[in-house]
Amino acid sequence: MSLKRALLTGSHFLNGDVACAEGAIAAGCRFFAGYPITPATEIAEHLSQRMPEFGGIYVQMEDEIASMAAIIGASYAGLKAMTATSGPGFSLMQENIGLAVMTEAPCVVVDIMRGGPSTGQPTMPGQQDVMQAKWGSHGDYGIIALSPSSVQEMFDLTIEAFNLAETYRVPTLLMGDEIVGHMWEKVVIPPPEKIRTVNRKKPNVGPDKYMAFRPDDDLVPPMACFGEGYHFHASGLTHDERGFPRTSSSEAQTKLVRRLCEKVSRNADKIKKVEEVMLEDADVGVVAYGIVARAALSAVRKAREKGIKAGLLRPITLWPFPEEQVAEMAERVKAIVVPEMNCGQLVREVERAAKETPVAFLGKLGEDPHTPMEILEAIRGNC
Amino acid sequence: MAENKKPEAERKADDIRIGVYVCHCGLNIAGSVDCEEVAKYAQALPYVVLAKDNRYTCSDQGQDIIKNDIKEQKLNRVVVASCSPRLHEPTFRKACEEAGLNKYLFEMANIREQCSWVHLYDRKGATEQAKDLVKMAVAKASRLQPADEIEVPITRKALIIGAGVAGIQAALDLAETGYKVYLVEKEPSIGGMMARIDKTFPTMDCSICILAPKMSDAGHHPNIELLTNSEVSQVKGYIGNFRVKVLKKARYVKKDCSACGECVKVCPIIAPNEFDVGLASRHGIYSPFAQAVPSTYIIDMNLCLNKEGVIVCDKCLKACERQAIDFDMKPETVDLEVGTIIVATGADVFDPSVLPNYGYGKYPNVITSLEFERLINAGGPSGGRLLRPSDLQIPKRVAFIQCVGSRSDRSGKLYCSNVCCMNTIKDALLIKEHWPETEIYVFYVDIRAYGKGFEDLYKRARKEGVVFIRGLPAEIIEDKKTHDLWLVGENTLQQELYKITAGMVILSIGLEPRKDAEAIQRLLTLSRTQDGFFMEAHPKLRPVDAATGGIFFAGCAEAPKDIKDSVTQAGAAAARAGILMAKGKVTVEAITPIYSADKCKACGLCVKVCPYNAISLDKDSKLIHVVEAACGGCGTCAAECPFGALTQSHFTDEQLLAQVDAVTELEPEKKVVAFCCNWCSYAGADFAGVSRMQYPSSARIIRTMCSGRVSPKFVERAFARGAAVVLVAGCHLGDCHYINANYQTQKRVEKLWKKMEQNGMNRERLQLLWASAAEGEKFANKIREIQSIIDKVTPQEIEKGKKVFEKALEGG
Amino acid sequence: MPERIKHPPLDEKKTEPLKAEIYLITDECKGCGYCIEFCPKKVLEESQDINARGVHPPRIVDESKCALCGFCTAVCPDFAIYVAEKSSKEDKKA
Amino acid sequence: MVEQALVHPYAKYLREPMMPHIWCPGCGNGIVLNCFVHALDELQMDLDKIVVVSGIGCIGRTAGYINTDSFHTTHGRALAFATGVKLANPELEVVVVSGDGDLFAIGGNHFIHAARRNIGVKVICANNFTYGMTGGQVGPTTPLESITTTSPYGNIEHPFNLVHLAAASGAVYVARWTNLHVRRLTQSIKKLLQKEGFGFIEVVSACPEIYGRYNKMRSGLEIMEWFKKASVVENFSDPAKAEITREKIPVGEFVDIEKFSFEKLLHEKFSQINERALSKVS
Repeated sequence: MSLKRALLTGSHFLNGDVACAEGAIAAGCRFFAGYPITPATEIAEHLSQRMPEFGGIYVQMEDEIASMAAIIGASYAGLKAMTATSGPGFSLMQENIGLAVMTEAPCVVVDIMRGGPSTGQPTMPGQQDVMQAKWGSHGDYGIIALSPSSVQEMFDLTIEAFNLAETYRVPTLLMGDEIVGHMWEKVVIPPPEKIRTVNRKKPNVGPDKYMAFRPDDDLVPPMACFGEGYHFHASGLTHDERGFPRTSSSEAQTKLVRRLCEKVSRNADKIKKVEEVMLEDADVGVVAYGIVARAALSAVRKAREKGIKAGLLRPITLWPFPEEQVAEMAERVKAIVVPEMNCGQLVREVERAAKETPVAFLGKLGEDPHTPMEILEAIRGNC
Repeated sequence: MAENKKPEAERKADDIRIGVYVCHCGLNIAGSVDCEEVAKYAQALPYVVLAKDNRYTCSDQGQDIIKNDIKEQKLNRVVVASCSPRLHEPTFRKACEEAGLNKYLFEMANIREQCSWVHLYDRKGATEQAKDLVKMAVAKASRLQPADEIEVPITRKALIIGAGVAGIQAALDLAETGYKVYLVEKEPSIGGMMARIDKTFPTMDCSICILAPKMSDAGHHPNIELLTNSEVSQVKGYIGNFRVKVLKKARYVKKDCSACGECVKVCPIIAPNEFDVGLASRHGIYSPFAQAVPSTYIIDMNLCLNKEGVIVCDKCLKACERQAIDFDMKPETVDLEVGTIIVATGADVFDPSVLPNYGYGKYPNVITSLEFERLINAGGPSGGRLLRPSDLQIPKRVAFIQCVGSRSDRSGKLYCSNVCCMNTIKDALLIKEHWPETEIYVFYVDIRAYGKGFEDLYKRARKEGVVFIRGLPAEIIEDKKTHDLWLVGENTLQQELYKITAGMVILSIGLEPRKDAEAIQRLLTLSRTQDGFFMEAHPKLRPVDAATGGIFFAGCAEAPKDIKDSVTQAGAAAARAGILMAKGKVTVEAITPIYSADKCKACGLCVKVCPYNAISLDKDSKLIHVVEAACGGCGTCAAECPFGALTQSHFTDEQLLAQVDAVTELEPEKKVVAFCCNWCSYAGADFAGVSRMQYPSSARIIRTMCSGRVSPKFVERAFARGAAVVLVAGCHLGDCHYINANYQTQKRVEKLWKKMEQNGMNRERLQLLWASAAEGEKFANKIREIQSIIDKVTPQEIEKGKKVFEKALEGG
Repeated sequence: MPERIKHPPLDEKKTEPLKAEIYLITDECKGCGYCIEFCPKKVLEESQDINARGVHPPRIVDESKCALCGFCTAVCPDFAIYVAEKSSKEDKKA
Repeated sequence: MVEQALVHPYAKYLREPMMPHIWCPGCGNGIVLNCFVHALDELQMDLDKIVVVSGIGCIGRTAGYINTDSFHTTHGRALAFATGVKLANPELEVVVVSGDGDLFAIGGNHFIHAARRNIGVKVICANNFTYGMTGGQVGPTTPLESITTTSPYGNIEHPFNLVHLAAASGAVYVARWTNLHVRRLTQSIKKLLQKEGFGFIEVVSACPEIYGRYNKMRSGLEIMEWFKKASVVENFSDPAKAEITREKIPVGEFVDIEKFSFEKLLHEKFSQINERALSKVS
């Protein structure tokens, strides 16, 4: 199975879901488990065709709960694993996202967001799962979520998601939306040597010394896999560094849960990515992500044409939230505009970071995302 | 067939000419019955034109007399008063036929088994009873009708019970002739006693060496189906058409067993091996001996640690490569249909531990001749070395004691066991052969070396220096320290006491009937002699036939005999069975129903009670149809029919009522009218006679084929005519020779009891008895018990009975 | 059949059954009693002493009766008992 | 008679620091664990290649006790997780040891689909008729009229017949034994581990402290007595007729067939696709 046949180097005209799938392949994902759901189905369909070409596993499970469980299993068996879904399935996955967090299983979950709640609007875009991404599973934990706003990014960020997951042993979420998922655009797939892929840390001690959950300084424990002779145990129960259940020790609970959060927060600077456009002299800062960011960008340009000093801050990493960048921007701008395809989710994080700086929320639900004009209006109204 | 019976009145005296023959049977009958007087008495009975008594009516002269009389005296009915019809009815019927008289015009009075032998010390009573029995026979004879027999096919398959050398030989002979044979053996392997014996006399062949080839032939013969570890649990049907159930006990090892023995190595259970009489050990899973057939191993579930379906120990399971072990194996019942049965169940050996004076079981160095066979056998526990159990040394002096368990009332076995003398001589020579220095003493009563080559062997033994002393030791005393033995007794030739020491004493034990002989007897409704071995149909003329048709004997089941005789008899039994099956059909007695359509109300009761479904009701014609071939001949339909539309040929209402009337003509208040079924209770009564069990002479037995034939009106008639007691006797429920006909008997008797009670009669006067052919004692006791009832019955009660049942006097 | 069986078989010496050594890890025992109840040779019984878990562990009545079937080892839910052949005693330990 | 410092012959299969296990006196789970390691011992399998997966519940702790790679999943998901493991690395012998509630209530859907796919995962289910760890609630196998903390008036839900369910769902090996049948269970587990595809063994298991307490069988011995009285070995009889009742517990092997496993078919597909691709290239 040479990567050559796996990696389709060159320029392609693809839709976002397919680009995501190809990104996964490029990142070295060799296991996909999923369940059909609009608007993420194309990812599964494409991988069901592509994976077997180079010995990758595609399996359609009985539901999203099983899909999530299966990729954790595959991950522990040593493969890079991914699943893809949309809101309703994402809800079902929360249980085992928690398990992935607790057992520190590297894996990628793609959520192509649609209109909720419940079954909602399967074929319509949305950004309503952003908070669920952070808080969806019970208990405290750190997690990583990326937000692509183009088909090319669907490719690039999927690779990035795998690299982060493998680096930090954290389930990493790719929070696309229906438009990015279904939109067709040019995608450039680089040659292999141009693609950076990361693999999980392996233990540097023998089975006798190995402790499955003893972290290095980066708070990430090296990961042995099933069948390598380490005879280790992993559990959804609170456990000690050996992985053995410690169900009634507050010491173990504190130590473990703290680490699970700090593993992400302490490495946030290495994880976080934002795109900043014309912010240096901006009076009005727009914070937008996903497909909305593209309308926002043209709104900012139009504003400049009209002499309004506007700028854009696009969090590529939704979680951990790029707090410092927003705060630093807030000190310079007079006002912040936050357009989202929901009733106000990420705006809360922006407000927290913005301190006194006024934040205007521009929410939208249903078929179309914001038009540049709408956002421009908002910019005008806040300068 | 329609009944052409004429009312009494219409019969002209000269129509019916009866000849009566009273047999002395040497002194067997004449000893306690005044035969001349009985003959005189018979002479006076109606239709009797001549009555004679002679010593042996069954002898050829006896039969010739009958034949001549039939021709010259124009006899058209014959009555013989002698032994049981189960023994000689066929003989006399044949004689009649040869003289041109239809055999159904012959009748028998059983004045031996049921009279002379059971009243040995009551000549008067016996004689009176004999007269009655003759009168009854005559009464029936005067109403007999000629009949033709129909033929039924014979299943061309044989069942052989017991797979010792006799059973194996019989099986091979029949199989070679081309018949399918089922060979049933209750032990895990075939081979029987002979497999355990070291050498055979007089030829000194290695026993197993000559038997083993036969065993494996039997095991591989395409016509022989081995059923080992199995027992016959049920036999129904009749000659040519037996339906047999065989219980195959679970072996817990499947046929896949390659007899590699790996399982034995790991089995933690160790127990004495029965085959070696406990001289050697075996494991919980084992093969009884090297040459066993089938070689498939077996698990002794009594010893195995795995009980109640819980496998605690799986060592053998794991050791068995072929995975042949199956602890879930269940016993199964195999259904067979056979035409003939050969009983080759063999004999047990006498257990000398009941003789305290010989100390068997107490003194280690006192062993039995069977144990000796294992000891001297090269394949045995001591590798053929004559080791004495106490110190495993070879004794310098050995003593044999003869007739242990034989020819002695003390041990209860009066007969000679036939093989022990020669066996001891053989054993003595074997010892001399291996250890010439050994001194050998044989204590005997008589030395019986009657067979071919026997005397030479005896002489050789004497020449070799074996010392024969006449007179058995009175006692054996053990030297506590050396475990040597002192034999004390009287030399009856020199008339001097002896006290001889020996290192080892071998008790030459006799043979006795199998413990389960009675079970076999009941299953097959056989007879046994007083000593408990199975009784042949005729000791001289039919030595391998059983009284029950289609059943034959081979080997020690019939009497103790050596290997040669067993094999000979096996061949004979096979030949006899073969003859039957070669014919392919057998005539069934003309004892099927007689139907008079005019009386039939098509109520269908007969259809319900027929055990053979031989009767069907045709709704349209309102008539019934009888399939005679299917009819078993129990006659319960005749007993059931409320309208007298059915009766049984040769056991017609008229004939049976005539017998009742005959009994009750004189002093009925002193008699018991007993109805006995041919197969069990009548045979039981015969067995009581054979065993010389003494009981009162009040019984007057009327034989029916089945107790189910006993119609309530017979009983009522007896009471109506003043009988003191009526006895209805049949096979045990479930053992009925006619499947289930005797359940009808029970129903009918219970009805009668109710009627009696309702009318204030003492129900004790009607007795119901279930007695098998083996239960002579039970029968005798019943008669004794009944006697006490008779003694109590008051004239008023007799009158009462007469009144209650007076209706029964009509008809007949 | 005559009661020869009163005397031991001649090959008694040769066919001596294997000797067993029964090992009780008493403090692991939770006192379910399975080993006692299901021992086909009734080699064990409940002891009077109380172990670390506060239950009565089994005690050996007669080790010589043990047939080495090993059911106690197999049925013990707590890995608190095992048997071995006497000979191989040493290497079973420690 | 040596008393202390003894090492049980199976100790090497268990995680010393995790012993003693949490199970109650007389709990059948210990016997299931015992039989499982007994089978491993007899098969002399490469422990490096064994992965034990369990769900939630008393028996779910097994994963933590066996000294191989092991994973203790969320409630009911053991089979879904195991499917991922087996597909990702078919070399591994993946065994799911879990309970009736975990496998057939919350995990019921995963069970039937795993069986349908014939994924090469081996399932050993300890069926104790109740939810022991949560204090004895009614479950998918609780017999009718049984008393539990949530069926105080007697259970009115018809229980699953697990062997029938497994057979109907397509398992290639299906057996049922009780805690009393340790020998046959051990042999059965050996067979299970050597089968290709999805196999299932139900172990009717004693829960004296919880199920027994509420149903007049207060000690393990009493429950074992019930197993002894009621068990009937009916190998390869119709699993549909193998319902468990108070009077009768049909045990034995019910299914033993050959069928290509999911992973095998998948890898066959791979080679087909490869050949096609190669032929295109040349």
